[in-house]
Amino acid sequence: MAIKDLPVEECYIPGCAACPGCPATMALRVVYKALGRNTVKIIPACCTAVIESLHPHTSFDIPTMNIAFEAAAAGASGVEAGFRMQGKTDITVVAWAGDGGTYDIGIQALSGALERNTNFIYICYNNEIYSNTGIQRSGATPYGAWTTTTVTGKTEFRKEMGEIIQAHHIPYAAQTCIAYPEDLFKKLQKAKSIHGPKYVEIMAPCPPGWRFPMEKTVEMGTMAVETGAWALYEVENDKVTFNGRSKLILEGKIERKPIEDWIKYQGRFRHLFKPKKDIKRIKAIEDHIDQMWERYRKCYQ
Amino acid sequence: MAIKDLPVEECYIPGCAACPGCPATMALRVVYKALGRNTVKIIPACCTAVIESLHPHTSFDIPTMNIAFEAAAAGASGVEAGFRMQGKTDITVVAWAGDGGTYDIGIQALSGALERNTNFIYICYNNEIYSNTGIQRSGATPYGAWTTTTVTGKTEFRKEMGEIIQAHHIPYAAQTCIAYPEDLFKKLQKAKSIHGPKYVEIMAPCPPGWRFPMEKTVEMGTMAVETGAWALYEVENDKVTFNGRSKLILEGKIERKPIEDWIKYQGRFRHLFKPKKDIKRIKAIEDHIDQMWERYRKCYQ
Amino acid sequence: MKKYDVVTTISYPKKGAMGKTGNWRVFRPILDKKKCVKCLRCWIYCPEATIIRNKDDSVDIDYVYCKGCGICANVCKVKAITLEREGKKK
Amino acid sequence: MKKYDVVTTISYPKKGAMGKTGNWRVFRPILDKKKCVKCLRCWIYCPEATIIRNKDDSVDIDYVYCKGCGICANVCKVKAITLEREGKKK
Amino acid sequence: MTSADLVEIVFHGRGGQGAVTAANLLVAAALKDGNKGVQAFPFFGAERRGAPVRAFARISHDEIHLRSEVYTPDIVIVLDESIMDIVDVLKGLKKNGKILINTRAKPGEFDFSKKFIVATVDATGVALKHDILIGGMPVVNTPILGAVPKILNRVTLKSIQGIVRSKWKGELAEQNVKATQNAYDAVVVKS
Amino acid sequence: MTSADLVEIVFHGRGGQGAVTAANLLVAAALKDGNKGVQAFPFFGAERRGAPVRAFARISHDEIHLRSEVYTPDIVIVLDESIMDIVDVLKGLKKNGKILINTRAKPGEFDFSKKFIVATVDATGVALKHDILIGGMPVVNTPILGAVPKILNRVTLKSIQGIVRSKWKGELAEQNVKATQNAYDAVVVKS
Amino acid sequence: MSEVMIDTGNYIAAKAAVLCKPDVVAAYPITPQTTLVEGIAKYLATGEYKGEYICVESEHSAMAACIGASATGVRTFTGTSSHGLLLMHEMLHWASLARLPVIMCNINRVVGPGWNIWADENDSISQRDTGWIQFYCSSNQEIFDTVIQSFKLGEHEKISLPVMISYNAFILSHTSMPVYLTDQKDVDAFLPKRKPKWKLDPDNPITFGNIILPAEYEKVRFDMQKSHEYAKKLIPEISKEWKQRFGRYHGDLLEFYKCDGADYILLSMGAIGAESKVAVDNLRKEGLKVGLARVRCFRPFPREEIQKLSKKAGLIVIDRNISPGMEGALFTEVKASLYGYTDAKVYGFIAGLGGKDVPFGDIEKMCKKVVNSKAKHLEWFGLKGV
Amino acid sequence: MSEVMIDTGNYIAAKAAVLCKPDVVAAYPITPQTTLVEGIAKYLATGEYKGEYICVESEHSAMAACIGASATGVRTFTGTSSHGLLLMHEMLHWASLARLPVIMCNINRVVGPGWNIWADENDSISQRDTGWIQFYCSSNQEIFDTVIQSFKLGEHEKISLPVMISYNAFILSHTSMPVYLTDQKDVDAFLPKRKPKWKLDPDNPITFGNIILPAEYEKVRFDMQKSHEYAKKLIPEISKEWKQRFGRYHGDLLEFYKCDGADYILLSMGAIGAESKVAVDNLRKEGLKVGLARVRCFRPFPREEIQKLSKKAGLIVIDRNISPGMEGALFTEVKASLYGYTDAKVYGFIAGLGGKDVPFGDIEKMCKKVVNSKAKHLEWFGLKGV
Ligand SMILES: Cc1ncc(C[n+]2csc(CCOP(=O)(O)OP(=O)(O)O)c2C)c(N)n1
Ligand SMILES: Cc1ncc(C[n+]2csc(CCOP(=O)(O)OP(=O)(O)O)c2C)c(N)n1
Ligand code: SF4
Ligand code: SF4
Ligand code: SF4
Ligand code: SF4
Ligand code: SF4
Ligand code: SF4
Ligand SMILES: [Mg+2]
Ligand SMILES: [Mg+2]
Repeated sequence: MAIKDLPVEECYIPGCAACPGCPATMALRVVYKALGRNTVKIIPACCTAVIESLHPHTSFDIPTMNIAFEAAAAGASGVEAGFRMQGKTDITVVAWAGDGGTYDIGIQALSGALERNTNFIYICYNNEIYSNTGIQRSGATPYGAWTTTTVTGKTEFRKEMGEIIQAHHIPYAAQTCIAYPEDLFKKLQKAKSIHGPKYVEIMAPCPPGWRFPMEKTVEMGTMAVETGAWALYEVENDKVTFNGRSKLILEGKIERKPIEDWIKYQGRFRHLFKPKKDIKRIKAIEDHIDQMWERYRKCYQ
Repeated sequence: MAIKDLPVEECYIPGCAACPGCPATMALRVVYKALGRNTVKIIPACCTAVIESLHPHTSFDIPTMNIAFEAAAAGASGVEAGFRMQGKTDITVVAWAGDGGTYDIGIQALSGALERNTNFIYICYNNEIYSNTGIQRSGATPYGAWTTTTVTGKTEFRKEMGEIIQAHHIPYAAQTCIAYPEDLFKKLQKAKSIHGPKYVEIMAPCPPGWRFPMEKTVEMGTMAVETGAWALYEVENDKVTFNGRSKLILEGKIERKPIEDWIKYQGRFRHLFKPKKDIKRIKAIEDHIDQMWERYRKCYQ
Repeated sequence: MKKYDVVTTISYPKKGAMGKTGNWRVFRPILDKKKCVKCLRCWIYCPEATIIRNKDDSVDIDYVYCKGCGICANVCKVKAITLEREGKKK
Repeated sequence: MKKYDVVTTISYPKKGAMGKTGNWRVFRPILDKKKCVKCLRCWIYCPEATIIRNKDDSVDIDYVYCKGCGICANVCKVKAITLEREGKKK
Repeated sequence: MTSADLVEIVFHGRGGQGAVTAANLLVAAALKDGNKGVQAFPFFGAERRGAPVRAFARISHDEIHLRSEVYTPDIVIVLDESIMDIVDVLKGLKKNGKILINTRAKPGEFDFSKKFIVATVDATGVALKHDILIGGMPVVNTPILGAVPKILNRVTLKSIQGIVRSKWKGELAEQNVKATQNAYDAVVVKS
Repeated sequence: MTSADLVEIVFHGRGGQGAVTAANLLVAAALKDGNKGVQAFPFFGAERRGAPVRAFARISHDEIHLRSEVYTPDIVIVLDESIMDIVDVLKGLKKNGKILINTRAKPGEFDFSKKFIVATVDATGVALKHDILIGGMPVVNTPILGAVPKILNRVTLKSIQGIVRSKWKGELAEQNVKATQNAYDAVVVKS
Repeated sequence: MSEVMIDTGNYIAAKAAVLCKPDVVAAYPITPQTTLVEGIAKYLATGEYKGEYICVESEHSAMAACIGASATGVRTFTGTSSHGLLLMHEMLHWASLARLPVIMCNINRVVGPGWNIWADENDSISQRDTGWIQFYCSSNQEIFDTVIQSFKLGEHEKISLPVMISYNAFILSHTSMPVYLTDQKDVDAFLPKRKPKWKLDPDNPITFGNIILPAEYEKVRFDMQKSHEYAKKLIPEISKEWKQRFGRYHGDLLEFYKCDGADYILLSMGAIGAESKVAVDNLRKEGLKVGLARVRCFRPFPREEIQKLSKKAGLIVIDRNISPGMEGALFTEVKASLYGYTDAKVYGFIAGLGGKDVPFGDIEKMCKKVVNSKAKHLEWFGLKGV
Repeated sequence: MSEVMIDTGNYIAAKAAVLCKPDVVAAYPITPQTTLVEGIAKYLATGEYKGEYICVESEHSAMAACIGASATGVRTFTGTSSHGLLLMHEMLHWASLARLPVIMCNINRVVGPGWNIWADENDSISQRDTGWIQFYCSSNQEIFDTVIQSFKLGEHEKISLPVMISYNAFILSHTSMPVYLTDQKDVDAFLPKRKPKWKLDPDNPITFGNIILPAEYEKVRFDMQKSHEYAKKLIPEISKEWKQRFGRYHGDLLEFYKCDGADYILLSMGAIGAESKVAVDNLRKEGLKVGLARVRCFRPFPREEIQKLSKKAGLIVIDRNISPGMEGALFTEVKASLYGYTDAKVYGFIAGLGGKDVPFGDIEKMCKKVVNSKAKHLEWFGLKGV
């Protein structure tokens, strides 16, 4: 699949409230292309609740319901049941949430919806922070990163949401990244074609949140994958397949790039380089990624 | 370690409100023996909140705080911090919750506490139902089991909490069972000796909930392990070790017993045997356990 | 035990917090000391802590609180404990 | 589009729901059609959907809403898009 | 002070014996018998197997507005005589009140038979005879209901049996029906 | 109708230009200069890079009880002149009100200079000159404050510079201080 | 005549709900609501209930799922109690501001800690500011009738608001009483199909609930208030229609009992409201002119009806709740309603907190205290040992 | 003289909290509270705050963690707003019934949907039945002083209750104003070490919060009420002590402004309470005898103080909240307090819902409507297009 093959039709309408260079709208465009108009979206509090723009207008051209921060997946269970009871089983029900709404405050509703087999797609766009509220730590924030609530760098490692999701043994789960629109598109199309709960997580580098220039969103995504900080893979009924670069890394066909290559371009890691390079913490990050790949190799190869 | 080696001292006081044959009190006695008096316990709504008996009396001889159903782990984070700020770092902080309070309504607080590295032991006694409210389905209820909310048998498989916990990469996690008090004792002692978040889950067959005679609690636990429906293992810093019978099963040294041997003694599965044997559903249960062991073998051997 | 001077739900440890739960018993476990091999299985599995472990690892039953679940009888491998229907009068 | 008769927060799709966001622009992407190889990278990556994909896969820029993030210029491998500081008057 | 025709009943039993079911069946029968106002309710708490439990019933010709507990019953029904050692079953029983006990003893053997009208029936024996068992234990709550019409003319045995038939099916129902008849025939009332 | 000595100011800029910081620094300086009552606050909404933003300041000799928005400013400060094409910066400006604009143009070039007192200063140029840049972009919010004392005698350049020094450290502070001085010297006021 | 069913309040509520054919029920168990949910589960197993029953993992999610389902235009129902209701708090606001007519039974139970499963109305009274319509029932028949009526009310085009039907823990939820049922076809005839005011619909891609500016939000609140005001008219209409169709009637916003010529009128709710009838009977027999106005509907608050009452008699208010730092909520709102309108005497009692039984004898004593001019402005009745 | 700090309400609150040396802070971010939490995080990074800051995963857990920490006997603090507060609802009840003096700032923000981050007091007013003491501040100085005072109040042995300090979104939370600080040593001297009424302690193995029977639970409620009543005495004492020590004073339960000889007294809260002073100044200049009694403390409700006021003047109440189906909560409770006590005229206005600005001119108009006898009993002020 090439970029050219992606549909022209847009359900995202220009002129919204997103920051320039926003990864969320970048992803949303592709998501809408993959899912089509017969889709209903539930979104909890997150940047997207601002992005959609002010009442009485909206920048989204598919029906969208905002719901409380912790309630996206539960709301989706209700929406799905509501449509099903009306015989409208062709509508794709999507919950679209940030990492905060997924890893932290929304994990319970999500875990519940997966367990009770709700037929929906849960999409997490992961910018590794609470960006809507002005950059606080989330469960997805990586070790060492500055946020307004981790002023000297986060002291814990991020949750491995991918593994947590896999432990739920749902029919389809995938990790992708805004820098790979074809990958994103394919994964969502596949998710759409499968019955039951699906989970897709999109790595979404956020310029103001990570402190990089707004034109670099795509590069930051590419580097996340190339350094191995983020892996592209999909899981169908417990069968794991790595994709693209990540597959090559898994198979040892290419080396993953050093993590420094990525984090040094992000203001949120500045304190690891200035005034003095914090070798210990950088190594801790590197080691942690190594361990992750070791696990991947052990179970998924 | 033999039974004789377990301490005589009791922090559980006879004359409480538990049903005769209760697995929770059976486990609690051993837990208290393992942790000793310098322990503080937080319990959410669950049978234990009844077991402890009526105000102004209590059947527990260690300080115990009841907290809302979904809040055990969060409460524990607070308790731990409170003691630490007073320099009382020798107190073991324990959250003790049922499977409902762990798999379902409490999973968010739990996941959060694990991510933020709270130094505590979270113990889940898993009787596979909401027993305190009169036997409703929980995320831990196995496929096919009757409860008052799954009148014809549950249609979903239970959450694999053990795997979800492992995905959190905490320093120590373990599964044990009331039928193996030495195993339980050892695991809790080990948990106590490790800093950071620890998780221990105890299989706890419940006579009224599972509909078996009250003298059979221990046998039901043994059979859970021998049929492989439940595995005894521990995970230290991502290293998994299987214990006892489960180790032998993992290593293929013994066959796990057919699941029928266990479920046919439980009234909650009666509809799978009467009026006609429901071979399909029994096989589904059997297959599911097979898959689980396959996964275990793949990653943990 | 210090009593706190505050009107909220503070409770203090007490034996028989729910009363003499031995009253709930329908079956009564009877121990035959002669058969007992002091394996302590009944002691560790009793959900009520009503099997008393003596210094010499012999056991006794606390009938005031024993709820009569029968687990002790069931786990005893030498059948040193048997169950008897409770009589009209204790 | 049907309008619902209810006083709650119902909103309807609109181009420029936040106004003419082209006004936010500090830098202006300038497309050199001659250099363009129609790879459509700028189109798919533009976070604003303000790269217009024409029938022939050539592209145009919708300056009314383009926020000037510069991503299109950055992802164009043939440098067919360049950024210019916005002038005093548009 | 409430409606003069109101009858208030307290059931005593053990967790697992079905005192609440007994109260429910009784008032359902009473309704059939033209008592327009009926109520049945448990004492509100966690019921544990073997532990003493209580249930309540009210029967009246008019709609019952009462929502409070029964403090001064007209009738006490004891499903398990051993409960009498640990619970004061006579508490609040009205002067000239009646007490029906599942026992092999005769009314006169109870010293309170001087103060109250005592009725006795061996409901356990009846249950065993009709093979009404759950988990090997005799079920006494339906049999004992059969004795009630003898001390309370507001409910007929027929209605009780009708309710039993609507609650259970086939063989089981008939066994229970027979048991009620048996208990009805066997009850000894002494005033 | 409020206290006569109250001065109300509106700042216009773009997200990322630091209009709120400017308002905060200004009132901190005003406080130093003996204005006991001061206030600074943003227009309350999500600030996006490049999008028009507003901030407000109030300066008074007495405690300020006002909590409402500024509707009729005495002074308007425009950090980015291009904003004037899309926002009506003169909205509510009092008769004889003042407007300070970051521009290379002279006051007379603005047609509203007939109605209002217009002051202009090339704060962007000043910033570039003193190398006050963030991410390659000139920072204009501190420089332009240097021009304020010329149109508002309630705040002194000295206090503004003092506040700048307490907010930043070392080299950066000095560059900023110099920039304020520069702007102060360069501003052109026409009434 | 219609069929009589004798069962507990919870099973009756389940029966009523199922007759209304909700498309989606999402609920989470909590004592003493469990048997209500179990009732629905049973009807599902027997096929009598044909909708979807979503077993959620918390009450917060139960309400979220109901909101999601309701937003697709279908009929929804749920039930909870006490801590479950408290955990829903955020979503209660959500449902009402979204104007979604979720219908919910709440079994009034004490709020912990300590744990206490008995009757007390603090749980639902604490929700008085969430925008929900609130009924309090005093018999199983009223539960049955009110559940069905509530669907008509909440889904009415001029209302479009969620409705909470509260009844006391155990005293009603677990007490069997005879109830006259309404046939399915009669319920169908009484209850129009829901016509949603808005819905999620790919053919009409609206966005619900995005950012709304102050002036517009204010209108949302005002419209909500207008609907509450309208409900005060509609509730009596629905009660009347119900009475005409089925012959049963429990009052409108208030239920009056022996109020004619009363010197004092008792205002009470829930189970105490029923028990009060016994007290009134007894007091009347003793020659004391006391009547009862049982408060069926607490939201919208029956201001005008209470004003009317106060023209005739003094008022005695019993609250099974307390707003700490103030007083009983009914007492407060009654007085607020009357202020500047009458100078009728109004006395308040707090009774039955924590599930303490409030038998008719106690109610009589309260009334007598008032009648004999021995009552204080506000009193905690029967409090011992403090 | 003490140091002046010029900063936003949130940073001022953080500063005050840190001066009180809470051992544990557990909080979750929400606009517009975030800068408060960030303030604490910064003080933690600089070492000025030496306690533990628990980054929880939700507000429900934030309050649960504060409860857990407080139960070990230490001092705790948190902050939230709007939906965060609503999500805490269950745990708010928990903290108060457990008698744990958790101190919390709440930044009053509109409740959604739709999303709206501006000022409106429905969030905290909806918590009026949870047992918390509630303050409403109208300046950054008052925030600073009230946070410190609240620790003394909540932890007082006769109180032992949690305290909520509310202030308006943005209007205070994000507005910089000069504030006189109190030195650390002075705060230390003012604020005694917490002496917990009960605590988790291996040497004293109590169980907290198990099942409690009705009669005992009723006592728990009564004692709570007694403490609220006592707080009405203690709050003025603490204010007085504060004034004596530091010379600053914002009123007791109410703050009076130009009430002498007033024909009408305005009752308002929060930011409107400050803006009202400007309105009163202006009205007085015009010769209208209007004063202001700003409600600082809503729980316990200042019943007696308002009764006293009503003897002198008619009352004009402005509510930035509404209890749908009733009216503004302040209006209700004022009238309830006065019922049977006076026949003073009382008028209500609802204004500023959804964060709509309420400038002094509007307040003047409301007052003039009353003075000129053109006011209705209750009016939504300035509502357009409905
Ligand atoms: C109960 C509740 N708590 C807190 C908030 C405030 N809040 C809104 S969005 C948000 C952060 C969202 O983070 P994430 O889910 O990662 O989405 P992002 O903003 O990064 O897009 C927070 C904390 C809220 N709306 N509701
Ligand atoms: C918010 C809330 N919802 C529901 C309940 C009711 N409730 C109390 S305990 C319980 C079930 C507990 O199940 P589990 O955690 O498995 O413990 P068990 O009863 O089996 O011991 C439920 C549903 C509650 N107390 N709080
Ligand atoms: S903060 Fe990040 S995710 Fe949010 S709108 Fe801006 S760029 Fe997008
Ligand atoms: S229901 Fe089960 S877990 Fe609960 S007290 Fe009884 S035996 Fe124990
Ligand atoms: S019967 Fe049960 S309770 Fe009694 S001693 Fe044996 S095991 Fe313990
Ligand atoms: S289990 Fe049997 S042998 Fe072992 S100690 Fe008990 S009674 Fe003795
Ligand atoms: S500058 Fe940014 S918004 Fe404008 S067209 Fe290019 S990518 Fe799109
Ligand atoms: S990225 Fe460059 S080459 Fe590709 S379509 Fe855009 S302008 Fe043309
Ligand atoms: Mg995020
Ligand atoms: Mg359980």
